[in-house]
Amino acid sequence: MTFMERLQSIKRTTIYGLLIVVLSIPLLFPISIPLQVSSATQAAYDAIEELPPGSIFMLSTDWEASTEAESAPQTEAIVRHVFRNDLRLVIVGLWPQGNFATEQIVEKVASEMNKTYGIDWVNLGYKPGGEVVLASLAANIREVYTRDSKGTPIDDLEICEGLMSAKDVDLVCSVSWGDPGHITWVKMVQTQTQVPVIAAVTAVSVPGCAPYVQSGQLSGVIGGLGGAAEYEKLLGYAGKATAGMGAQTFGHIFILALIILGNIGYLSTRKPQEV
Amino acid sequence: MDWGITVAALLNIGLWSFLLGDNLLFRVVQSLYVGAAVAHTFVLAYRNTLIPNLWEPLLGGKHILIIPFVLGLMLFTRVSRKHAQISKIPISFIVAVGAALAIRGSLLSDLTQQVASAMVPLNSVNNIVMFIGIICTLAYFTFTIKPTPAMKSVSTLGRYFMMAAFGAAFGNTVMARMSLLIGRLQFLLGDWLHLIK
Amino acid sequence: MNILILIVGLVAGVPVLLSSFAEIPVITEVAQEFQRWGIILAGFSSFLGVMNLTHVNVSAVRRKKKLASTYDSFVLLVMLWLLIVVGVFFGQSHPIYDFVFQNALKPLSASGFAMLGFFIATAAYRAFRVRNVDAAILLVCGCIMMLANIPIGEMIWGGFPIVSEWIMKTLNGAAMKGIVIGSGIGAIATSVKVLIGLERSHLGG
Amino acid sequence: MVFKDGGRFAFLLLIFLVAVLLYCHKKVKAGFRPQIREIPAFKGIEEAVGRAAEMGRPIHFTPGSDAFNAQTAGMTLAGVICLAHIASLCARYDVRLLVSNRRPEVQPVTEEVVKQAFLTEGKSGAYRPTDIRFFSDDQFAYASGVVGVISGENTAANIMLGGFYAESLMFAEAAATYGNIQVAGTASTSQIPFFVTTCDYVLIGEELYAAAAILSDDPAQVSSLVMQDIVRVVIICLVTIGAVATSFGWHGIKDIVLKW
Repeated sequence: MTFMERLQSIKRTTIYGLLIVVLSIPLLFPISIPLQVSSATQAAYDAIEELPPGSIFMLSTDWEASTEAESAPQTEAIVRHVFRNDLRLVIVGLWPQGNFATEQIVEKVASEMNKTYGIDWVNLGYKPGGEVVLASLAANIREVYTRDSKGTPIDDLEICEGLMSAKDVDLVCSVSWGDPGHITWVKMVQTQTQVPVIAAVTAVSVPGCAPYVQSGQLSGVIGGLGGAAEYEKLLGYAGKATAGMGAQTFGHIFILALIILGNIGYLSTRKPQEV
Repeated sequence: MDWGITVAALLNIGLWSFLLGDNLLFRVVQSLYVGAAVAHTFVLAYRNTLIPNLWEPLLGGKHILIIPFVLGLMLFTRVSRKHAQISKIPISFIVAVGAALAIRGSLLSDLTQQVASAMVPLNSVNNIVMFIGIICTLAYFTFTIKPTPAMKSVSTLGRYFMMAAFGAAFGNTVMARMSLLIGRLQFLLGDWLHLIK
Repeated sequence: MNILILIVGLVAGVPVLLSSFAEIPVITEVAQEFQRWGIILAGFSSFLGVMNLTHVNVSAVRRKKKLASTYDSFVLLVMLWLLIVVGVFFGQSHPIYDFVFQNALKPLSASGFAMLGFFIATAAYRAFRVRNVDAAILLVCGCIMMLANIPIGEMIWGGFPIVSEWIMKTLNGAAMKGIVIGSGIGAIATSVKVLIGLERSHLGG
Repeated sequence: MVFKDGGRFAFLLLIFLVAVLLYCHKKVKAGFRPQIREIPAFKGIEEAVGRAAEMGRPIHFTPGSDAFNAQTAGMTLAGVICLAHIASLCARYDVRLLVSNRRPEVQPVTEEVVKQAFLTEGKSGAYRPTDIRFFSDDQFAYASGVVGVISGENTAANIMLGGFYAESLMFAEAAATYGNIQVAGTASTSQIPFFVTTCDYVLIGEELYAAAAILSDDPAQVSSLVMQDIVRVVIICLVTIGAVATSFGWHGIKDIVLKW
């Protein structure tokens, strides 16, 4: 078998083995992929950056386990930014699994950055009902939430002082996988109270956000794993998203290389009469 | 050490060992998986369907449920050589409901919605290309009309449109599949072996 | 017998079909009830499934043809019946059931899904060769999409995201619409034949 | 009768379809035979059975992931109808046929189809109930079960006709590893690309339903193909007129289709 013929018939097991190696390297030794920060991600970052310390930042956990690969790194990056700028973090949610997972992420980041529950952050838990919940939340938060997710009355929590309705919130971010999610926040809260809303969505939902960004109803969008990686770059650290994007890029280049090699082999051994 | 993670990681490796070819480890893991999954399917059917939707309402006085109960029992006649014919009755029921649902889905979502959305205004190059693509693809599937040369080139164009669509869909899926694989590698290297900081 | 089977089919199918177009309370209710019965019958079938799997593997253990297949059939049977007994009598929150669900079923599902990452690589390698016009179109569109999805792609050529969006929206959108409309016609034709008894091969002719 | 939005149009379309079908049926019964376009995948099924017979190895078939209690039941139905034909071929040429199922309610249907086919061919002794297997509702348990059958039973061909999801690529690549001839057919638009790139013969979308018609051996089935073509021409005209109308800002036709 000539070299060119061999290029056409690389063994499956070789490809599998190489793929594991190619994907593992950027995971084990995070490489920062030259990323271009998109204007939508930059806008979301700026919206948080411009808030004075002590502002109330509401994070809505509107996702489920199946989009964890995208939603979790987004959440972590946003939470790090919020804590770095000494904002008050209030967590609510329209879906159950995302809220549970978010609490675990925030606990980890909070202990790293010395933030205290009840003073710097609080989880009010998830409420089923989508639009209805947000409509009453826009009018009176204490009608929807009387206790946090651990059962403590919110009147006993220092962080909730002065938090009566959505108007007291300075910025909302919906980490969303669909409906109810970021669009529900725009319709029920942003249009009713003028509180700015940013969204962190899965890559599939990015095109759907365009009309809301154009109309100014969404002040910024973090899209998919790529958006999370861009956000990590803005914050100056390399987390799961950066590592994941590195592996993603390596994986794609590997497959493209395989295709090119296969075609070089094919074209150079093709008999002339076949043309 | 969390035993759950180790078990999950070992099962993961066992399943992936198929990539090296059929082997005993893969067969054992696959058998475990199928056994557990079939049991889970059955337990869900028993606890979440048969008990609350059949047994409890039946005892509660909803006597009409006798019919699906009997139909269900009829399925078991297939075990007997003599009465196997009877099991065709519930099968006919299952298939007929399926056929009716298929007509509903195809008519209301596939046909009317798609036909309406295919009526694009022919006011831009994109829309004209799209319109041509839809018509050519539809024409490609013709079965019984004698092909004229013009028809042949229309259906060839339709095939090219489909190939472009398939290539694009394939390329677009690579990212999603890679994400899943990366997620599993992060689990193996990070959560299990603690090699990722 | 055959007439009875046809009648059962019509009685089951027609209300479900009618309820798709019109809102007549009685018909809608009957249709919903029939759909619930369909789910109940699926529940009974899952018991048939358990019997089938047990039968297949008991006979494999008995035959002892290959040592390997004896092992895995035995493993399967133990797992199957252990979990059924625990699940039916003690519920899904029993520690054994929960352990298997959390540490075997859930992660194996993720691992199985992730194997597609390997297979998509070999499939791309095998299939994307410029053998003819069809394959070339496939290859070009596939590669454009892949490049558009990674940051490097945009650095090589800023047009990738724009071209990929155009391919996805216009070319892919058009072809998929054509395919869906065609499949719709086919599905209706097949289903109508089944309902009115022109197609009987699913009942054995 | 209170029609839902768009219900009138859909209902009329269905009536039209059924009327055309019955008319064509009458014509075909009276001796009308159109020329049917050759679809390579039809031959592919026979080739697959033939090769399995030569090699003395079994064939694997699966009707896919869709249940009967869903709107996608049509694909499963088509798959099962094709299975009837494949089972007859297998019985005739003494080829062992292995069937794998994901949905519990499809299991008894496939059992019945294969059993009847073997019976009709006078080979009821060769029918083995243990060859029709159920691998649970879990997507990847079913997938790993299928992969286990293909690798463990040393199949010569792998035929997949029905509705599929992500597992399609796993089946196709695993069977390719073991050198199987592969025939696939589905109308799930998300999976056709994977079948087209990895299988020897593919029935795309509507061709799956056409295969169900042609393979079921009944000359009357031809009528359904003629009907499909007539409806296709009508739809092409409708779309063209609608597109021209919307270009001039008139949305009447679109509204009739969607809302009447």
